[in-house]
Amino acid sequence: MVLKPIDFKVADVYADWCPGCGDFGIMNGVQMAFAELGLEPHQIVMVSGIGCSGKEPHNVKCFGVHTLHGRALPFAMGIKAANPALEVVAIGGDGDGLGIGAGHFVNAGRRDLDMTYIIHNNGVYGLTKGQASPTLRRDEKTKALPRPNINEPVNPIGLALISGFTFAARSYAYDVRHLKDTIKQAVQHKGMAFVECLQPCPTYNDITTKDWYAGEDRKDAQGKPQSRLYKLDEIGWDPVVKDWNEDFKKKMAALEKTQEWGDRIPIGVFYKNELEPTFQERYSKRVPFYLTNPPAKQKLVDDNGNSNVDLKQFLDELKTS
Amino acid sequence: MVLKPIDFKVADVYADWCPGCGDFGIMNGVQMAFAELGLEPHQIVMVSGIGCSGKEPHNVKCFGVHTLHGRALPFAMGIKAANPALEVVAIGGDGDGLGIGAGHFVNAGRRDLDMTYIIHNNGVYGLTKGQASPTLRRDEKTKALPRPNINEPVNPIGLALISGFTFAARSYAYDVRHLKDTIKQAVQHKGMAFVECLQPCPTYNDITTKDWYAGEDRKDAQGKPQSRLYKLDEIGWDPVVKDWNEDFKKKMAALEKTQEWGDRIPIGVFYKNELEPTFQERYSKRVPFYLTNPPAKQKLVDDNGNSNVDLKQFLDELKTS
Amino acid sequence: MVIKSINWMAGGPQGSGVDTASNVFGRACGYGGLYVFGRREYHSNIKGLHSYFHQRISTQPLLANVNDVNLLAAFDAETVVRHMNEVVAEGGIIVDSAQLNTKVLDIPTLPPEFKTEIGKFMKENALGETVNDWLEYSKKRDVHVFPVPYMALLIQIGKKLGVEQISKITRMINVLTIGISFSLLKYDRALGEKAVLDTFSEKGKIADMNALAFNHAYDYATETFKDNFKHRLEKISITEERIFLTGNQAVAMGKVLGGCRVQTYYPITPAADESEYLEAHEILKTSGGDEAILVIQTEDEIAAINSASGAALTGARAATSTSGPGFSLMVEGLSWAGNSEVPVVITYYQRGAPATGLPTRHGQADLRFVMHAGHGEFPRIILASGDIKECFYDAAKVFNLAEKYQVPVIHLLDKAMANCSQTFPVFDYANFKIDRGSILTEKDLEGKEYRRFQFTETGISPRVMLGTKNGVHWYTGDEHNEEGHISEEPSNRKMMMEKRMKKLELVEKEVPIEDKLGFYGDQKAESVVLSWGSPKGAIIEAINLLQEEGLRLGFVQIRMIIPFPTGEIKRVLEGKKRVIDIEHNYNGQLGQVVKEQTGVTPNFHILKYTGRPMTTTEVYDALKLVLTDQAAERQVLMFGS
Amino acid sequence: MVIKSINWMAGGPQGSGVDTASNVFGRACGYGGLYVFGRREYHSNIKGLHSYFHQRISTQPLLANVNDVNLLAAFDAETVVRHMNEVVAEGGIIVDSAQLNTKVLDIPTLPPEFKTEIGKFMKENALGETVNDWLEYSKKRDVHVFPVPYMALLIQIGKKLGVEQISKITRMINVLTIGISFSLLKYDRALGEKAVLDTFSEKGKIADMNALAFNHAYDYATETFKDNFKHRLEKISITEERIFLTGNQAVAMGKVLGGCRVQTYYPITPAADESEYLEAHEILKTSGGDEAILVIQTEDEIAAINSASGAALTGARAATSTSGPGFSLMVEGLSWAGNSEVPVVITYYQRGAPATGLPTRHGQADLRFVMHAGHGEFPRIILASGDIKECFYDAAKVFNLAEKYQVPVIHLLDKAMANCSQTFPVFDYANFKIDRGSILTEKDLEGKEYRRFQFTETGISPRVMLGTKNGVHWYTGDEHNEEGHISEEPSNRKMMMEKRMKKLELVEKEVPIEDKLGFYGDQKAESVVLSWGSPKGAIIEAINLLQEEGLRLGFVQIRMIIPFPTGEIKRVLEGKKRVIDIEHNYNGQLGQVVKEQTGVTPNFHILKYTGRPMTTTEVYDALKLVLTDQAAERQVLMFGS
Ligand SMILES: Cc1ncc(C[n+]2csc(CCOP(=O)(O)OP(=O)(O)O)c2C)c(N)n1
Ligand SMILES: Cc1ncc(C[n+]2csc(CCOP(=O)(O)OP(=O)(O)O)c2C)c(N)n1
Ligand code: SF4
Ligand code: SF4
Ligand SMILES: [Mg+2]
Ligand SMILES: [Mg+2]
Repeated sequence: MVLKPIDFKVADVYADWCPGCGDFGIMNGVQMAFAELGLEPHQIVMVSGIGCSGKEPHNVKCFGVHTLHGRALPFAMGIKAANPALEVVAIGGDGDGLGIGAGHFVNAGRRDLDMTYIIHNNGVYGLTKGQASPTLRRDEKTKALPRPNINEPVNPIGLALISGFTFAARSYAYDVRHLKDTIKQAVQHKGMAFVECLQPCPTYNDITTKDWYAGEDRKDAQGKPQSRLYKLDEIGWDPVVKDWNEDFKKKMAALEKTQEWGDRIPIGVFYKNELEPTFQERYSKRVPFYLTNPPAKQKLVDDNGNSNVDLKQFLDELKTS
Repeated sequence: MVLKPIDFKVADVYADWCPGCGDFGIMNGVQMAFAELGLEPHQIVMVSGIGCSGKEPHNVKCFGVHTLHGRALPFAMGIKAANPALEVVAIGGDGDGLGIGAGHFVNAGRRDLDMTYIIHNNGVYGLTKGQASPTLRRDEKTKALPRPNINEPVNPIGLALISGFTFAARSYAYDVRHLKDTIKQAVQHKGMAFVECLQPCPTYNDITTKDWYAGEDRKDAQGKPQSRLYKLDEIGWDPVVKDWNEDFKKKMAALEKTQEWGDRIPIGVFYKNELEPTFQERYSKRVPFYLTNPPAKQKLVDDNGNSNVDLKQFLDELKTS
Repeated sequence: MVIKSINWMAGGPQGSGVDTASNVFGRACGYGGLYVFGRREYHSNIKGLHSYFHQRISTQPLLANVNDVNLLAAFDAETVVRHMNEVVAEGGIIVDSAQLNTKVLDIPTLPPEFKTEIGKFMKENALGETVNDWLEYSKKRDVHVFPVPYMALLIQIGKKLGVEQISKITRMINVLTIGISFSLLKYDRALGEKAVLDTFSEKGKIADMNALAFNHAYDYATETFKDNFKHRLEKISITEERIFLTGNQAVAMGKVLGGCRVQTYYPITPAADESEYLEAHEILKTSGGDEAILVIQTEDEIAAINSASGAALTGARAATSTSGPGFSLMVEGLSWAGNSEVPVVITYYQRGAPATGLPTRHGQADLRFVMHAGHGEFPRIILASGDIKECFYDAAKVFNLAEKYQVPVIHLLDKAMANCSQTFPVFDYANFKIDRGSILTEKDLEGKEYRRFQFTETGISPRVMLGTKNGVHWYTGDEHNEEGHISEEPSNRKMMMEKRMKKLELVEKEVPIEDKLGFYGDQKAESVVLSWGSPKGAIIEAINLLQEEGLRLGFVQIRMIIPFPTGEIKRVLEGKKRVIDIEHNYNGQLGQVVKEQTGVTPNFHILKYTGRPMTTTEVYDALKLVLTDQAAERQVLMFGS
Repeated sequence: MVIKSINWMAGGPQGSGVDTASNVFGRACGYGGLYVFGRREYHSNIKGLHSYFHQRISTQPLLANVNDVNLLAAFDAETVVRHMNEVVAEGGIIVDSAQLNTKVLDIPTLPPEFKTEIGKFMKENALGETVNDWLEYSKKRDVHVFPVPYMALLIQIGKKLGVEQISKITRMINVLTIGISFSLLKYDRALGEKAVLDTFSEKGKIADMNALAFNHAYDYATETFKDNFKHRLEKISITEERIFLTGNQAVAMGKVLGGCRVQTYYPITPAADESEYLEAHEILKTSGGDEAILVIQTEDEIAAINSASGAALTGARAATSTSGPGFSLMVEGLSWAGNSEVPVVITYYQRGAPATGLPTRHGQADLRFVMHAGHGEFPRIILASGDIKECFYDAAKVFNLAEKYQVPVIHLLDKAMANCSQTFPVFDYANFKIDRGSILTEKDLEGKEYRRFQFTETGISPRVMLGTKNGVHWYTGDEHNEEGHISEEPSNRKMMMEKRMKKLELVEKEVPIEDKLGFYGDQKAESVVLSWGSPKGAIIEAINLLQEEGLRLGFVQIRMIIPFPTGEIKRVLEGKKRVIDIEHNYNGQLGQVVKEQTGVTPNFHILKYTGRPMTTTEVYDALKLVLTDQAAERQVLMFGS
């Protein structure tokens, strides 16, 4: 049975984002990606944090785990580690993932579980009414701020690269096609994949708006807006690390690309390395049956309803007589 | 009165690190640096997390705030922000700062308070008996580990650079002179300074030992050990960003330097940028008297013991009659 | 004394201006010398889901909200569906005539569980499927329906203004309904206009646009609705100065007054408004030199509490402000503050819980949690305010308590208080004393050896601020000796535990009784109500109503939770026939505490945990059942959508 | 029945092999058919600060520790200073003769507050300043002193071994003192040697070196100390199989038995040993296929609890293990698990608190905290084990409770239990049943519509694991409807709250009484002791001793804290003349809970909060004072350095 994006919609849940919110685009991108990947709803777990973005799983028909603010990754890690057969996609806001959740972000990179993390970068804390998120640039004053933002922004892709994510990409909420393709690649990537999704928040972010990304403020002679976004594909960017020798170089190049902002903003896959063994691979070396009989699937019990464990291995060490 | 390192010693506190622990070296380096900087004990606040390293403030005569595991930076931030005249030096373990405290680390960079943070990188959780810390390399199995480390290591200086620290350096616990100089530079630096201090833990880390750093395993023809450490100074490294144009380049170069490990390990200042306005400077733009009359020094009270605040500015907005 | 009031409600999608409308409405009433009590309800959502604001208006001071609605301004169809039955006989509903044919079950924002509910209601009452069918049902209950063609009116207004952009005019639906409302209520048009202009005063031309819309709608209604809607709002003339404010604002002002100079926070509903309000007013007017409150948005609540503690050590009065999820993350930091005797203040706004819970709704289910939060035993002071005025004074007082006794202080509030808005005579604060406790300066210390945690009679050791010359000392989260160095010695441990804990005895002794509890109603009555926090107003109003009917009742409001005023409460409760516990939680938490502390077991519980605050109406009804021996031991209140 | 025992203690700097020595000593005794109860004390330090291990040995099963020391093996001067007075008359002290001239106040590791204490002691007793002077004082109390030239002996041993490196031989001080000890106690040398060899069996040559050192010292002592040290350790012959283990190990084994397959943790004392032990034994032997426990060291405790919850949703039985500071960080996650009905297990080892507190010391001050931790109200089960055997079985049972009732379960332990070591007959576990509660599979779900939080009679909704075909569903930390989608509807909220909370009534009904409380001693006595957790053993032993003197006493050990077995406890306590609360905390927390729940107020408290566990000796003394009407209402115990 080949599923369509519509099969991933949830009938009786009203998607309560503001009109024009980029989250609609992201939701569509996710649903399309799942369909095109040939996945069925029960094979996928979407894990989210708290924020406008955090509500997304309720609008996608697959297992949804809407967790706590900043904690999507720890939950996702537990799910994936306990049942590596599941396709786990964690998502969340920029405040969620890079403010309160930054510690998990950094440490998730080191672990390299084979899953995907999508951050909705809208520059604000949407659901709490527009405070500065960690991606907002210094001195910028979005609508709801009483004072201009006093902090420097974090560089999400840069942070992912330094933290050991083996896939780092950026896409845009309103380029649903590109977003869908990017998410597909992230899910298919073997290893911990990060997607930064630029997401206009028409309600609170009056700086990096849809119009701004589209370049409505800079029209060419014909009056055509000059989009600020361009695709890495189009400049022949090759993000794939084919052997370890080129790894650092490619990482640095990707990092340099993240410096572009303002008039030209690249989207696409910045970096990809599948040479690195995943957590699953690392752990399987110790426990060879991990993938075939992961924790979630173990029997625990014998035919009489008793625990199937033989404690002899423990007891022998402890015996004094 | 010019103070000596000994004036920063604490008489009746026994420094309870293991014999040969690198923490002794770091303590000495800190005390020497304070003395040479011409500081007096009451001008300094040392803030630490929890770990072997976290005990350090008890052995240094200045204000000591030994906080919670992973929380040295938030405490330090509150202290420095409330009284910017204080010299605030935060210190802690690698588990403390890069495991449980990683989220604060990343976000401290963005804030760029003018203070110093020293991480004791010993590759292990010392005080809890030798588990892998976030800097331990993958597949390494130090003494106390039941299984080899399953995670990739974090790159402390790399993380500092990406997070916006404006000074990043590395030194070594047993090169007290170098360490002292490095700490001095960090304290003098205008902005958020990071020092990674390589610290052998003779009790639990049997991989990156003192002997290993000293190159006892690789002697030259004369039988002289070839130290793995070399000084950036000696190769004419110029970490200082003199104008914004060269900032990214210098950052990348520093990052590239962090890739060196194994046979040649650089120590010294990797990167330094004082062009970036500090939190203090940023905030002073809004509150011009911040540095002269910071929160810690405000009077609160009038001569009659009443609150000195006139609420008129609030009330006027709220009045209906 | 029954407080007569006119009750107006505006409802519509979040983001459609319900709040602004209500603010305008409330201010206009305030300008007319009237008292206002506003209750605000909204989803955890930015735009689209249902929100509403209930404004109760009276010539008398108001302490709480009621169930009744006299005039409902429905911005959309959902508002009709949700609130129609709250409108009393002879009340009115202003409705968009374009919505009359909307099928109720087609409203996209209704969740399935609510549809099931209304489906049942429709069936039981043989209601048709459109909004109009519903309104017909209302009309049978003698409710006036005022259909208004919102869009047509707005287009007229747009034409007058020369504005064509639809989005710009539709934003004015809110002001339009106020125009209609004030016309129906025959309220002074000029006051309405002034409220509109003042509310939008910082938005330039928008103010004028809205004023025009208001007037246009006022005229339209005056011309159109000639039927005799009997409710009236009349201005009166007063001389005293009054303010109209929310709980959040009261707390913010109280903090500034109390000397708070560092506020850390991580955004969370319903606490964040306080911090943003403070940041917007950061530079303070003082009788002395330049002062300002430094507001820091931290990366999480762990950083918030610990930065605040850090700041407190330097001598700045420091606070952080949060609600349940955030406080959960602060627990370890609280434990450190308790152990290190840090005078840090935590302003805690309870909301619907557990977990993310009902983030924008009300609750009082965190009492036991704050009492015991943190591993180990350490002293803390907990003050629970019961209304906006207490919010203000308590927010200032907590800093004195924190510094005097060198303990973390939790100021316990809730969503109902934070978000309600009320008129008050201007708060009197001229004589608010600042008591910083025992502090040693550079001079005091000269030639002395200072020990931060010196054992003393009272358990209080003189403080020295970080940075003070001659006063170098240490803090640690480990158990420590008098110097502040780690100590694992058993006898030192025992003395340190006792030093810290006995400070609470001093607090107990020194804090005046009126700060510990409030007593209302009839002290001698054989029944007494026990409560804390925001139910206060509704209880007092209900007691007064019952009193009129000859049903006598006392009410003890517990304001200081730790140290618990055990003796006083025992005295008040013992020997009573009925002890009635009223709270917004499931377990009757205060009742449990009272039982544990005093041995007195409340024999009636009136509880509510729907996320909506109790109204006077509900409390009155429930208490009446108790007093007339018709009540179950446990009544669970349900009013409010 | 007085349990006769020989009490041996080894003391020295942390890192000098005190633990290993004690393990060897205990094993050797175990090999001789003797029972062992070991108490371990150490600083939060890796090397250098004082640590000691008290091994109580008997032919009878032992439940607790005692004050007395019959033979003290002092590795260093500090051990003499700290423990000399614990050695009973006719007991002995093995001391390094090189330390005899050490000046006590020069010992660098003594903190100033302890020096003040001993200064006072020296003055009062006119003691000289050297270790020798101190020992002279002991001798006056009839204590034998056995000075041994540690270094000289070690050098002889080194020579025999051909090892010159000083550091390699000094490491054997510990084994040396065991040789001396066993010789003095006339214990079977072969068993000692076997224990040495077994303990070092994985270290190759080192085992032999140590065996030689042991024998050398044994011989030395046999030749040197001819004075008649009267204490004897004699092996007996037994047939049953016994194990010698710590609380940490018992918990780990129990978990595996109970089906735990994911354990997350962040290192913390005294919990981490359990996780490391599990990781070292990760591949399990089962009667079925391949199974293993996945142990994950997370970046912090927040990740630990939330990863464990995530794992639990997939169907893996999952747990996390921590102590106070870590649990403080888990509070928000706990609240989520409660709200989402996640069967996650938290193993909580209490230690000295607040904050970092006394990280390696004992405490029971987190009872109220775990009961109320988390904002809002949600069901949780709390089980508190009282000894190592209960640790084992409870660690398995908690997973059944968690899955059956779909609630987070807290298994409450403490440092005293975690770190004590004891001999037991091998645990019987063959019939341990696994009860996974109500789970639906792909097949069950075919063609059906699944709702994760379906309202049911009991409040329990059948579970479906993430990944199950036909069973897609949602979780959220917000309040939710039956599907698991966010819902802010008041009536849904009410039903969901009640659905969740009423599960506790079911637990209360279904859990057998013996899992809720233990009753010991004389049920009919007019006095009853109330306690929980690790004091159990000391209380039972003390009661037995008092019984022998004709002082009758009952003891109720509360094992299930939530849901609280109110009815049962009330029945046991009501009408008693004396209700004596015994706990390791300041406030008498269990006493408070009992008062709140049952209305019965304990009238005596025996409390200890020095970070050291109660001994039978202490409890006996304190209870005797109570029973003979000589006790204050509150006795605070102080034994132990
Ligand atoms: C522990 C905790 N702190 C604070 C909050 C309040 N909160 C809810 S959403 C949110 C921020 C949302 O911002 P972001 O993560 O950027 O998501 P967005 O709404 O922009 O999609 C916050 C702080 C919370 N739910 N939990
Ligand atoms: C919240 C919390 N979790 C865990 C601990 C236990 N703990 C004490 S020290 C430590 C780690 C120390 O490692 P590191 O930070 O690297 O410092 P080091 O001892 O190596 O200097 C841990 C996990 C704690 N004190 N608090
Ligand atoms: S506030 Fe912003 S992010 Fe949130 S739903 Fe509205 S537009 Fe989207
Ligand atoms: S364990 Fe390691 S880090 Fe800690 S004191 Fe010993 S040597 Fe130093
Ligand atoms: Mg955001
Ligand atoms: Mg470390």
